[in-house]
Amino acid sequence: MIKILLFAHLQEAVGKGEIQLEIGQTTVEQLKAELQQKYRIAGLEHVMIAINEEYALDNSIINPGDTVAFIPPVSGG
Amino acid sequence: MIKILLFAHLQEAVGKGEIQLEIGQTTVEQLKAELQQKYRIAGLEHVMIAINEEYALDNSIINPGDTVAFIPPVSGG
Amino acid sequence: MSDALFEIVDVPVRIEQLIKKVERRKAGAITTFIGTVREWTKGRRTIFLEYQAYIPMAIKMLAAIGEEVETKWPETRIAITHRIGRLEISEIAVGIAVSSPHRKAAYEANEYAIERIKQIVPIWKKEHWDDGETWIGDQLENVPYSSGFPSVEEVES
Amino acid sequence: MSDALFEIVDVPVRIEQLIKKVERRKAGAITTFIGTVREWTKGRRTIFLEYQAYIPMAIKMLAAIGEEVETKWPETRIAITHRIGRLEISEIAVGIAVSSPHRKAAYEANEYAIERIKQIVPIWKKEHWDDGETWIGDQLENVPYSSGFPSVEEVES
Repeated sequence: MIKILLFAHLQEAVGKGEIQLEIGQTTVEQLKAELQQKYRIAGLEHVMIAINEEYALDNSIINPGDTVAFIPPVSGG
Repeated sequence: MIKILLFAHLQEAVGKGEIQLEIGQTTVEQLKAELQQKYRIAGLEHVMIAINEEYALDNSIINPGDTVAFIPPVSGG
Repeated sequence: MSDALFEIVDVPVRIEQLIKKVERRKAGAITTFIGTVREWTKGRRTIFLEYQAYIPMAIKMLAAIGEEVETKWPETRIAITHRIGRLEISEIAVGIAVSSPHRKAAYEANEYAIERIKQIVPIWKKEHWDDGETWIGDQLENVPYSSGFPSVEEVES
Repeated sequence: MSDALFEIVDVPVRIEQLIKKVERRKAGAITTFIGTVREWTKGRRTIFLEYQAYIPMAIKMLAAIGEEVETKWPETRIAITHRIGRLEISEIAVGIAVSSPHRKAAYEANEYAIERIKQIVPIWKKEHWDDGETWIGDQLENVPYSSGFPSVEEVES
């Protein structure tokens, strides 16, 4: 199982800030594709992924137990 | 009569912050020379002059009634 | 606000408290940057803002910016507090304080920090206008990204 | 401290009070510069400082810098307070606050103001070291003047 965190417009689009997914080892790219299909979220290509609070690349490996955050373009400051 | 204001090391060199001089119309250059001689102050070439709170040039005219400030290199901030 | 140098808070940012965190006897200059909620943006009126953060990661990223700063400008010390939740016009969203023996580094490091915050810290702003609301994406004024976001290479550089 | 934008005071400089003077609903950025008394300068230890000013002219010159700033960066507002008298280590000698709709101008205008203060405002600093004391002349770090002082042409430019 992996824990997925959603923020800003993604959180509103999906209707919640946290999702539990029952999947095995995967990659950032695969996970993005899965979520894009499942929740019909547009514009995920501009969304960064953090695995366990560290920015990740498209081919980074996600293991069961990881926390994966979907990080839309930030606008703090 | 003109009023002369002295600051920082000039004030300490002369021993007071204010001098009244009984002279008629003069120029910045002449006044500097006069004070240099009278009080034996060194380094007046690095000192700016303000007439009535405005920076002046060497050939600026000083009239009786003016307040003339001797302004050593500043070090505020 | 606590004593921590890098904080996400949901209470007003106190600038004098922030300054205290970076004061040192060897510092001769302290710069602060205060980002406030502006009423007008490109002709559109903001009623209030709402900030959301991925808090633990945001704090880590603020600390990472602190490390970058203290590497680039060795004698500086920096503290950053970002507020989240609802903010009214003129309230402080972010405060950055940098102390340094000399002023040049204090200005440069401070400006660098706010640019980096806008690049890598997971915080989002929702604008509430009088005619609608929206989450704001990339709002960098000076750094153009073709994707609207820095690449990981840039983030990790 | 009063409500005046440009002040010479003989009491502690309060930064939050200074910031209040430049806050505006259209400002999104406020920068402050705080010049504090540094303990060590080039290996020499300062015990305390003493500042003297030609007060009426110093206030006029601060206001002149304010006009320069608001001409060069049209949407900014600036406030400056300089303290005189005896100051201990870490106390604030000068505070500068600049507000602006955008941050770039707030940084630039602020840095410009401190440079100008060091050029044209009739204020003098006496260093009291553990082994002596002296009035400090030109201490500009970045702007070399052959005479140790800006010419009137530069002052009036």
